[in-house]
Amino acid sequence: MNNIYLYTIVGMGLFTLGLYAVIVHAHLLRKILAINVMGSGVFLVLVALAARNQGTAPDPVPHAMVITGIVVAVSATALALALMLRVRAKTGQAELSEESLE
Amino acid sequence: MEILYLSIALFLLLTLVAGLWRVLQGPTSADRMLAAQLFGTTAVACVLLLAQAFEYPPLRDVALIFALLAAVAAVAFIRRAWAAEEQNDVSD
Amino acid sequence: MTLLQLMFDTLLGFSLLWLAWQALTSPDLFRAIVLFIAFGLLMALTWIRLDAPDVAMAEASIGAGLTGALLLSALARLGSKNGSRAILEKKHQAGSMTENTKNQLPFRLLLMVLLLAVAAGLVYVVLTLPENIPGLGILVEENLESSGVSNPVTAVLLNYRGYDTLLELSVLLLTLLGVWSLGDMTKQHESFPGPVLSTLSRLLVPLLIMAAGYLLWVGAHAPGGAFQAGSLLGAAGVLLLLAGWRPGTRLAGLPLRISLVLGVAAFVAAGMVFILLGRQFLEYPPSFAGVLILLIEAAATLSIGITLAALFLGGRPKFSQPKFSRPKLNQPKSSQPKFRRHK
Amino acid sequence: MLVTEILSSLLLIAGAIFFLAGTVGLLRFPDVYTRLHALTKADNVGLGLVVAGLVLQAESWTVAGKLLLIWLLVLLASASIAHLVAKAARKKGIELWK
Repeated sequence: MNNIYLYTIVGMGLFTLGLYAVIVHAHLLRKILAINVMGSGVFLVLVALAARNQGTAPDPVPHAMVITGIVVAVSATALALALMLRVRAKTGQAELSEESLE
Repeated sequence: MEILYLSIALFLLLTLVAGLWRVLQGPTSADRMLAAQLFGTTAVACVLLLAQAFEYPPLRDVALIFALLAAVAAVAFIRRAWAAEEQNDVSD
Repeated sequence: MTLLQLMFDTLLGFSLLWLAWQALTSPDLFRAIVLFIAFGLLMALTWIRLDAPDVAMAEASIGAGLTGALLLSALARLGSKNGSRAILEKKHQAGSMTENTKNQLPFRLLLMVLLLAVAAGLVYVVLTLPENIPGLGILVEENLESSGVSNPVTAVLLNYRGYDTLLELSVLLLTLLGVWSLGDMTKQHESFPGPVLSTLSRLLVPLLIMAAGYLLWVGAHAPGGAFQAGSLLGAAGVLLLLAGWRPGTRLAGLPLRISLVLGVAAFVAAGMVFILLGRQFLEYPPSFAGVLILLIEAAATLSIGITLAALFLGGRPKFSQPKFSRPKLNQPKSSQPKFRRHK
Repeated sequence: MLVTEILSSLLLIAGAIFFLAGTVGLLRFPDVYTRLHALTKADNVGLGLVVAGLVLQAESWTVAGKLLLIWLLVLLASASIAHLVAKAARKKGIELWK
């Protein structure tokens, strides 16, 4: 089916977009969003490929992995947000500046 | 009938994408959040139509979850994000 | 019919990419978050199109609901410290980024080339994957009868790959420990929730809990299960927290901790009992498997829900706060000292 | 074609038109209050008509009940959110369009 490959390519596009944004943006909240987008891309590729055998039900193993992945992603996001707020409390900003990299 | 269900689902997806313009445009955060609220309702209708078109009842449970959670993000907006903006306005 | 489906898929795919791009480049952080919520909604529609209703349920409750609430609440805390300077900063930064782009043009070009190489590599690998290999789907189907449930996804999660699920529950617990180790929960200045919000939460929270129970039950034979049910419970908790409810001293101590570890504990206990009976860790006898899976799932649902709600709180709950000592919603308005009324 | 099929098609199309009207209102109306007005029409009536159209096709009473429950839940959520947003907007001093 064509739409399987359509979604696979969209998934890889999301991954690449997210990777670009993680590297380019300095603001931590934006980095967190970007990592979530990357994760969604990976999930999309996994689930799309699980459905590529025609005529049979999709493979349930990747589905199970993605479900737990979604729950783990949201908890990791919560931890990242808490870390971001901590960075903000300590340094007064939620961005990685040039100085803090040195 | 399946063709009608699918066409309406496609049409609803189109209206959703058109509504994104309001999210981009604003001008206030309430406008953006209201657009997201409309997307939630549109998604519910879309999922129900897909459930009927593919004759796959479990999708109605997905719509049920959407409907149950329609309020959560918007309540977080009103109670937290917008309230914080308000405080900023007062302090300025 | 197929043409309509193709149009639907194409529109959905392009909207996903466009939304992600807009969310990641928009100068205003609030706008980025709303776009990200819309992205979660469309992801849930995508899972439906890919014939993965279990995943769609998880995404509908988490991607479109909980993540949005988490991000909005974090943004509020980010903005509330230094007034609206944070928001101005963002706009300033977006403005100065164009200058940076000019300075760092060679760097950006190099990055683009490297990313294109990554994308091309990914496309090459995926498109050259062998077609029509059976995968694990057939194995799952053949052994479904001895797993105790008839929904293959639940069978994979709770039976065949129980190790994964056990470790994922542990990851959930670890992130909460991480958040708690970063400090106590911050005091939020909250206004009185008002009659509409408290009515809404009073109507929705019992329904959310019922729906969680329903998903837990149908998970054995239809799409649903512990993770979806747990995230609904988590949403119920978040709604309560947003409506001004706080765990009181009695709840926030031992009962909270026990319910947080219940999922992992039930899983490990079930595994250990069968080791003593001469089986492998997490290997269930087919005759008990159905009941056992339901019990473990019930414990896991509770733990997942409470962990997610506790993560939303953003810090270790404080015990010695007399203000929150009576965790009751249905007090008359006049005797409610815990909310500051905004004028 | 059966009478119920024609009726439910008409209801579905009417629902789609309300969603369109809601989106047009969201895009074209001048301020947050008028946009709220447009939005609640799409939420309540649009989804209501779609649900009514699907209820006519429902295979059992449980399915019809679930569809109605979904509609009621969305009604509850959208009515409360509309109220809360409008109240908060008034408090923040966003002015009414004249």
